[in-house]
Amino acid sequence: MLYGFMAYFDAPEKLLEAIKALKGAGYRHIEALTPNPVEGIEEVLGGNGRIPWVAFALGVLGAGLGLFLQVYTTLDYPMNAGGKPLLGWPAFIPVTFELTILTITVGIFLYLLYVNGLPLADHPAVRAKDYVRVLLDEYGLFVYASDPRFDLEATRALLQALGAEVEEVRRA
Amino acid sequence: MRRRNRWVRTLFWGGVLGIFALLGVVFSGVAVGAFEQRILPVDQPIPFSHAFHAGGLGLSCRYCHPSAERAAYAGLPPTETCMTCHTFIKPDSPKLALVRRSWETGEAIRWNRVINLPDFVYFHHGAHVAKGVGCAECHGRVDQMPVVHQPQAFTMKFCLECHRNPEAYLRPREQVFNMAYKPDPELGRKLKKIHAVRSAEALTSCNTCHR
Amino acid sequence: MPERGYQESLEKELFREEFPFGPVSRRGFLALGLLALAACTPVVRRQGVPYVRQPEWVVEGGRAEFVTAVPHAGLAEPVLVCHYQERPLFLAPLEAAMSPYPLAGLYALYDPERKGKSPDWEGFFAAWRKALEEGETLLVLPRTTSPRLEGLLERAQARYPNLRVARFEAWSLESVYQGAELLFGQRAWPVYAPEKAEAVLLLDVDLHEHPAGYPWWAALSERRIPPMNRIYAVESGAGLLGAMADHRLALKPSALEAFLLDLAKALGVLPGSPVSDYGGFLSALVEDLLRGGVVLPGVHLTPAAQALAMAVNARLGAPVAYVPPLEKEAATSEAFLQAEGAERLVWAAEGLLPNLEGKRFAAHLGLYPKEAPHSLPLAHPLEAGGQYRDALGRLWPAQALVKPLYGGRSLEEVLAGLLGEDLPALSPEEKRALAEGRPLEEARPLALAPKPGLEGRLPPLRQEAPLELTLRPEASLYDGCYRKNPYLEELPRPLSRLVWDGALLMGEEEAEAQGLLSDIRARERRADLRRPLLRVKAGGREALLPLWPLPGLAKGSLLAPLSHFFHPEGVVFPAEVAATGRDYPLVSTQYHGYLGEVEAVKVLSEEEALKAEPKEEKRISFYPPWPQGEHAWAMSVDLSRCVGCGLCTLACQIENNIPVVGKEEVAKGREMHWIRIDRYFAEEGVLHQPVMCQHCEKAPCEAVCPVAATEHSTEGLNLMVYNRCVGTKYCSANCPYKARRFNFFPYAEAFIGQGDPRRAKESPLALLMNPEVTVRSRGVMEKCTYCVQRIEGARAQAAVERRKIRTGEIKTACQEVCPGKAIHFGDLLNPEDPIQAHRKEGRHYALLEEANTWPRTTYLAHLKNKNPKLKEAEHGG
Amino acid sequence: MADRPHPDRDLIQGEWTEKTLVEKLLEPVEKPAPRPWRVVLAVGGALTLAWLYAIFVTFVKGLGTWGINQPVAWGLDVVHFVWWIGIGHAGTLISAILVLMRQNWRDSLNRVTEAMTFFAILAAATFPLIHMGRPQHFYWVMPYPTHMALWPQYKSPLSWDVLAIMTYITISTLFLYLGLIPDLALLRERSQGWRRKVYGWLSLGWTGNAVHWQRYRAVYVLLAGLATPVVISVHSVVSMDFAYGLVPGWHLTVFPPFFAAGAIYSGFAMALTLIIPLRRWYRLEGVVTERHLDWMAKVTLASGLGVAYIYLLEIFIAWYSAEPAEWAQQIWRMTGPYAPYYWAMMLINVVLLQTLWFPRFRKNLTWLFLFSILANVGMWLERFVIVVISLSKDFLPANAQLYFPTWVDWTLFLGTLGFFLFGLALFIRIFPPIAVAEMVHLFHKLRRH
Repeated sequence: MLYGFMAYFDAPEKLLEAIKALKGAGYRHIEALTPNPVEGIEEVLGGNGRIPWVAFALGVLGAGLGLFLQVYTTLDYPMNAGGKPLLGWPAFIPVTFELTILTITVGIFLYLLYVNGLPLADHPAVRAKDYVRVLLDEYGLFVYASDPRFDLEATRALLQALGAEVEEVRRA
Repeated sequence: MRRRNRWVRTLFWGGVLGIFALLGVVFSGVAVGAFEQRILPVDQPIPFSHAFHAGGLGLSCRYCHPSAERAAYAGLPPTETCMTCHTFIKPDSPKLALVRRSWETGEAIRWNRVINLPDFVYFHHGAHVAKGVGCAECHGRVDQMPVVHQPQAFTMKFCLECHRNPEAYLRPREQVFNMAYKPDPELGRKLKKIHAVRSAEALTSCNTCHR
Repeated sequence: MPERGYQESLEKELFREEFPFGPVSRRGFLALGLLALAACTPVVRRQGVPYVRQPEWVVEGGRAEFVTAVPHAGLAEPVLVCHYQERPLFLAPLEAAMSPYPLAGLYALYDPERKGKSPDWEGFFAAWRKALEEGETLLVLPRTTSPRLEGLLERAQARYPNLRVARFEAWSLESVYQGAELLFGQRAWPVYAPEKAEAVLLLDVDLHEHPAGYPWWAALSERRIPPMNRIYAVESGAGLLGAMADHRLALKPSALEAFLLDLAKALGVLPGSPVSDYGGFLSALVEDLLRGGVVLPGVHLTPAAQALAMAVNARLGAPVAYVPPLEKEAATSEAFLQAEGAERLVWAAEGLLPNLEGKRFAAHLGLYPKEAPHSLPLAHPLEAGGQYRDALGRLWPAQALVKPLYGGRSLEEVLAGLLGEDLPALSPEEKRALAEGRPLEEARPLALAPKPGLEGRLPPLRQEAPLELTLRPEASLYDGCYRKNPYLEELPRPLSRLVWDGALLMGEEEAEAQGLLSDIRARERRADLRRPLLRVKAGGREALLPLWPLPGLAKGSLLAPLSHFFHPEGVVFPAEVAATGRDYPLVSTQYHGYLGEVEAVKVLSEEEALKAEPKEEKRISFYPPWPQGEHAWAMSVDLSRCVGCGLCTLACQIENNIPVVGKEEVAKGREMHWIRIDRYFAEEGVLHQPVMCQHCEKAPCEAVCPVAATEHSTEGLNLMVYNRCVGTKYCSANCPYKARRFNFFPYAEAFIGQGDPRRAKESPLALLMNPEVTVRSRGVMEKCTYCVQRIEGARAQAAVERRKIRTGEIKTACQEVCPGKAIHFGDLLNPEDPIQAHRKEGRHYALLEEANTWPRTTYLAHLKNKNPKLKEAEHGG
Repeated sequence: MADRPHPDRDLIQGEWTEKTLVEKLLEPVEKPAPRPWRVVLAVGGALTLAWLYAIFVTFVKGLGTWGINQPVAWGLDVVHFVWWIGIGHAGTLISAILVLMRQNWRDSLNRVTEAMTFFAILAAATFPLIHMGRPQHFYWVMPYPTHMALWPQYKSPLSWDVLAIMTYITISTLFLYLGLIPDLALLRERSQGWRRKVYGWLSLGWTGNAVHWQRYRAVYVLLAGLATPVVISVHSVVSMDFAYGLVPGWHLTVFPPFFAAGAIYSGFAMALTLIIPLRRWYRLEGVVTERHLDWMAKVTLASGLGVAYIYLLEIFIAWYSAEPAEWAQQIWRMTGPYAPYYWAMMLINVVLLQTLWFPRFRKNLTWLFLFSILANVGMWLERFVIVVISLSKDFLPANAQLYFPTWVDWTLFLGTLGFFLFGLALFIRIFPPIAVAEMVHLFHKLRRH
């Protein structure tokens, strides 16, 4: 059974062109696979997943957590330590800061996995014989067979026209 | 392929959530004292029933634990105390054999302690009685216990409950040994002044119980 | 008293340890960790063992106090014994002062090492009687001051004509009696009242060397605050009393007696005029003495010197009374030679055992068992009654406060046993005396007048020699009889601050001359503990002693502790010293003895003290004050009344279950004493300063504890919660006074288990532990708590009695025993409390005020009352 | 820009294609290991065992087995704690700060330095735990509800430490891991059998999806941005353990920057110590060029100068403050029994440091390697001076007491060193010591023009 086409481009620019073209041609189920981030991919494929805002929210949460922790624990069993005031706020800065960072770090990492739909056990593109190339130096574009516009000849032609080296990926 | 992906994700995220859930459970468990040990009835060499003596006969606690009012230790009754009655009452009950033997041989009776505070905790019965804290507050309805057990774990938290707001637990001094008495906070507030109970800060400072 | 073995009482919850599991053992450690992780409160099953018949005297709660007299070197020390559930736990002086020995003796009471093979008394008596039939048998007793014992002896000698009696004491009072005989023609014992004197001359005498030494300081210290007396000291040694003197003259033993002769001449007691004026010292001294002074001579001076001193006192009309000799027959060190010579011997004296080889009959009676054909246990003073005279000639009754733990008997019981009699119980008079805390009979002063023509009768004084050695009792081990007492072994010795060892003390000048000083100083610098081991020859005997150079000793004057070098023929000899090329590690608790810039100990003159304005302690803080509780506990230490004897350290140690850690640990700087006495050599002389936790209101230690194990109470106590401590040691690092102590090892368990922590629970020494104080285990910090257990005890008592805590009701352990009354604990919120006055004094100051820690323990400056006519430099104090 | 060669062109020297470059970079993982690696692993392993034994002894016998005493309650344990934490910093800095500064030369260094950070922190974190008197209660410093109703005391720098170090471990671990993911995917594709499975799991099924890349990049930069202040904060907090205290020689407001500078200094030194031999053994001269080392040497110099400056400042302040205790402390350091330590420190961190001004020394790898080791010795001495010498003599003359480390103290140190090397050795055997993806990316950047 056929998963789709894996198209290999030798330059990011070509990849972008191809994506634009396919989009223009009304393809939906396509996926770009690259060895490293490619500038300008959001414009064509979109979605950086609101990372900064999530991070900010986490930060607020963490800071709140830190402050609450210290204020609550101090007031829960008030004790005179060295004659310092009970809520000596300057002493609370380090912990608040650290907890903020800690929350963001852990949170954002999990969030990254979440929005990227990781972890994955398997992926059609990975089944491609030359898949490893897109992890090194080439820029891959995977067109799913499930795409309504998908057509063995037409699609292959289109991709090759865009300067790609095309490979059929099917279940072994 | 889909199934495997779903399975992997479930496993992964399940694991992540599981960790947080576990922490949550453990902590809340600790918070509500789920892991604290209450002490179940302890069997004694002599089947002495507090329910009968204190509850039934209505003997005062002080009859057998005389120093509860004055000293740190409430005190255990010497064999003598038992014999004052039991020379005449049930003089030859088999259950009392051990008591009689102790009386004749002069060899002490070895009771099993029900309540053992950790060694770094200091409790003064006299002081608590003087301030109007009833026996029942800690020991529970001993007058209803055929075999004595410890109604709640004596954790630091338990002591603090009272030391943080004594009002709710004070009673008139004459009611201290009354097992049935229910303290009322209104009166408690007055009693706090009358009995000169110290402020919560003082009562919760470490040296109150630890030396 | 009802029979009760220690194991049983152990099972009552008397032994308080940090972990309910007992000392953490190798395996216990993991178990603990896991249990702790499971966050559950562990439960231990203990038993409750009530009495069968409760004795009427058993006080509810088990606390009681009894008066008794504990003998030290045969002389009574009247004490108040704190008793808890039949266990003596603490001693306090009944009167002004006591020596450390009875207090430390509590260790011996429980010490399992006293336990020999079970004593067969009847067998011993039979053997003894047999020996007495066979021939002359020598019984050597320690100093005996009990009329009842003397009575028994007479009866015994009447029954057994072969019974010869000798009395042995390494530190004898004989020459005092002889001195009196020389002057008055009658043996007598002088009883001084130094508090009455304007000027005092200390003639080579120290606290522990004279039976009345500690009471003397109690008396003298009364006048170390304005209006002050003036103390002169002429010493061949370096003693604590001498260190307190306003003017001090260091001389060799012979030169010292020559000085006394000059003094006598200057005062016209003897014809002729002084050879020297000692750089103005003598004339200044004479002038002051004439204003109403007294001379306090050491007991080891020659009879001639004693006579001279008494004559001088008579001339001065000094406050001295003479009473009959304390002992019927003076105990001497020569008795040791008789014992060695005797064919049949019963040795019942303290000190080292004479050679028992080839004796027909040899028996040893002592607190601790020894290698001997017959070795039988004597009872600990607290285990047996008796009668003893004190240094003032009064007779005190003693009562048994606990059943003999190891089957020991008192000397009286032994003699009664020999006679087959049994001793009478406490007589009504004795009972009354004990109840009222007064002596059985007062001293009977003798009316004595000096017989003229002393110069004619005067035997020769001590001869001069290049090196003169004095064998003196050690401040801690005395003549060696306390060697088995770890408390005393680890109690830092005066001035040298040495522990666990006796050393040959030598002036720095002399050490220089011997060419040893520079090397020693170099080793000090790199904290190398090894000191040269010297062979000391004196009077035909020799000993190997490590050298410890000490400032303030006269050139040519050597000091050796009697506990390490005993000589039956006396205590002062011309000596030779030879290097052995070997070294020996000496451990001291303080190496750096010079103050330099730091003004830790303030010293003022009397006038300055009177003039000085009470100055407000500088207190800077940005923070609002914390709410004040109903008390504000505080302590003041009067450095002018502190002689540096270390009784506070010892009392604190016993009251607060502070373990002894041993020489190696002290060498590493890990001693556990909560009160350490800092000793400084300054140009004003030697200065002492007890330093314990200062209970700072702005405590640097509290702020840095991550687990809130040390906090501040509303009443100003700096609390240390052992059971919360995780042992980061940050508090100790941050304490400017370094008053905190850390349990690097399971010290307490090791101490109680005599080396083996796992044996702690079975050891009878557990009974010595104060049940009111947690026994700290490994890995926790500890420090002075102001005896918080006493505060809380008093508070509870007050609550029970429906009253407030009375003024002065709470006394800390150190305060109770301090002979100079230098330590005062009180409540700053209580207007009647004497501490208020201390706070208002001009010489009041806080230690390290610049650290801005607001200590609650503060000091009163040390006072000197120099004679304006004397420049210290001229005679080198 | 095709006309002009890329300024960083020489960051990758020699003739490479992606293929050969990747082969080269994956050599440590895929080819049999060179002998030095085996030696390091063996030595490291052995020392690690010794370390475990020393810890066992400490737990069973007690802290008494160490040299600490009164007043020196903190000894080598704290010295080593600070030392290791300091070393950790270079990794985070190289990877994080240089990312923010878009420095291309970081790409060939960040992986191994991050790994170094990871193991350094692990080593460091053990000391606070075992230096407790009752380590079985270590969790009491954590805020959790308990039947004692007690909480940590948040005015204590130690309780700040706990969270600072936890955060630091977490962020540097995640940072390291995040960077690894693409390489893990690559390794997954290049390996067979169980290896493939393991790498597959570790790579979390990374496919190189372009959109994922975008988010990945965003998070990576974000973490870099967070890691930078954390690095500074961690060592500031550590420095506050001392600055918060009263002890003469500790009570200085300048400590946070002082410690931060020291950390960077020692960190870069340690990085050099590791990279110079690695480069030789794995023939990585092509990708870890003289220029890289030169950069690191310069950073070392810069941070080192900061440290040196504060040494002199300390002396000045002690004199200027006219606080007798502070001044006495300085004198004690310079002339006391520990003076050799002090002067050795001065010699290395002040005098020898200056050699790095001169290219002749800086570019001489033998000297650079030697100096990098010396610098770490110097920083060890600095911590010894601060912790031990300050404590050994404070306000009261009577308190003074010397401190002598025992074999346990030393074994604990050598042990952590061993563990550190052991861990690193294993790491570079399992994961590429140089970030492959980033290098290839850089390679493209440089060659495309």
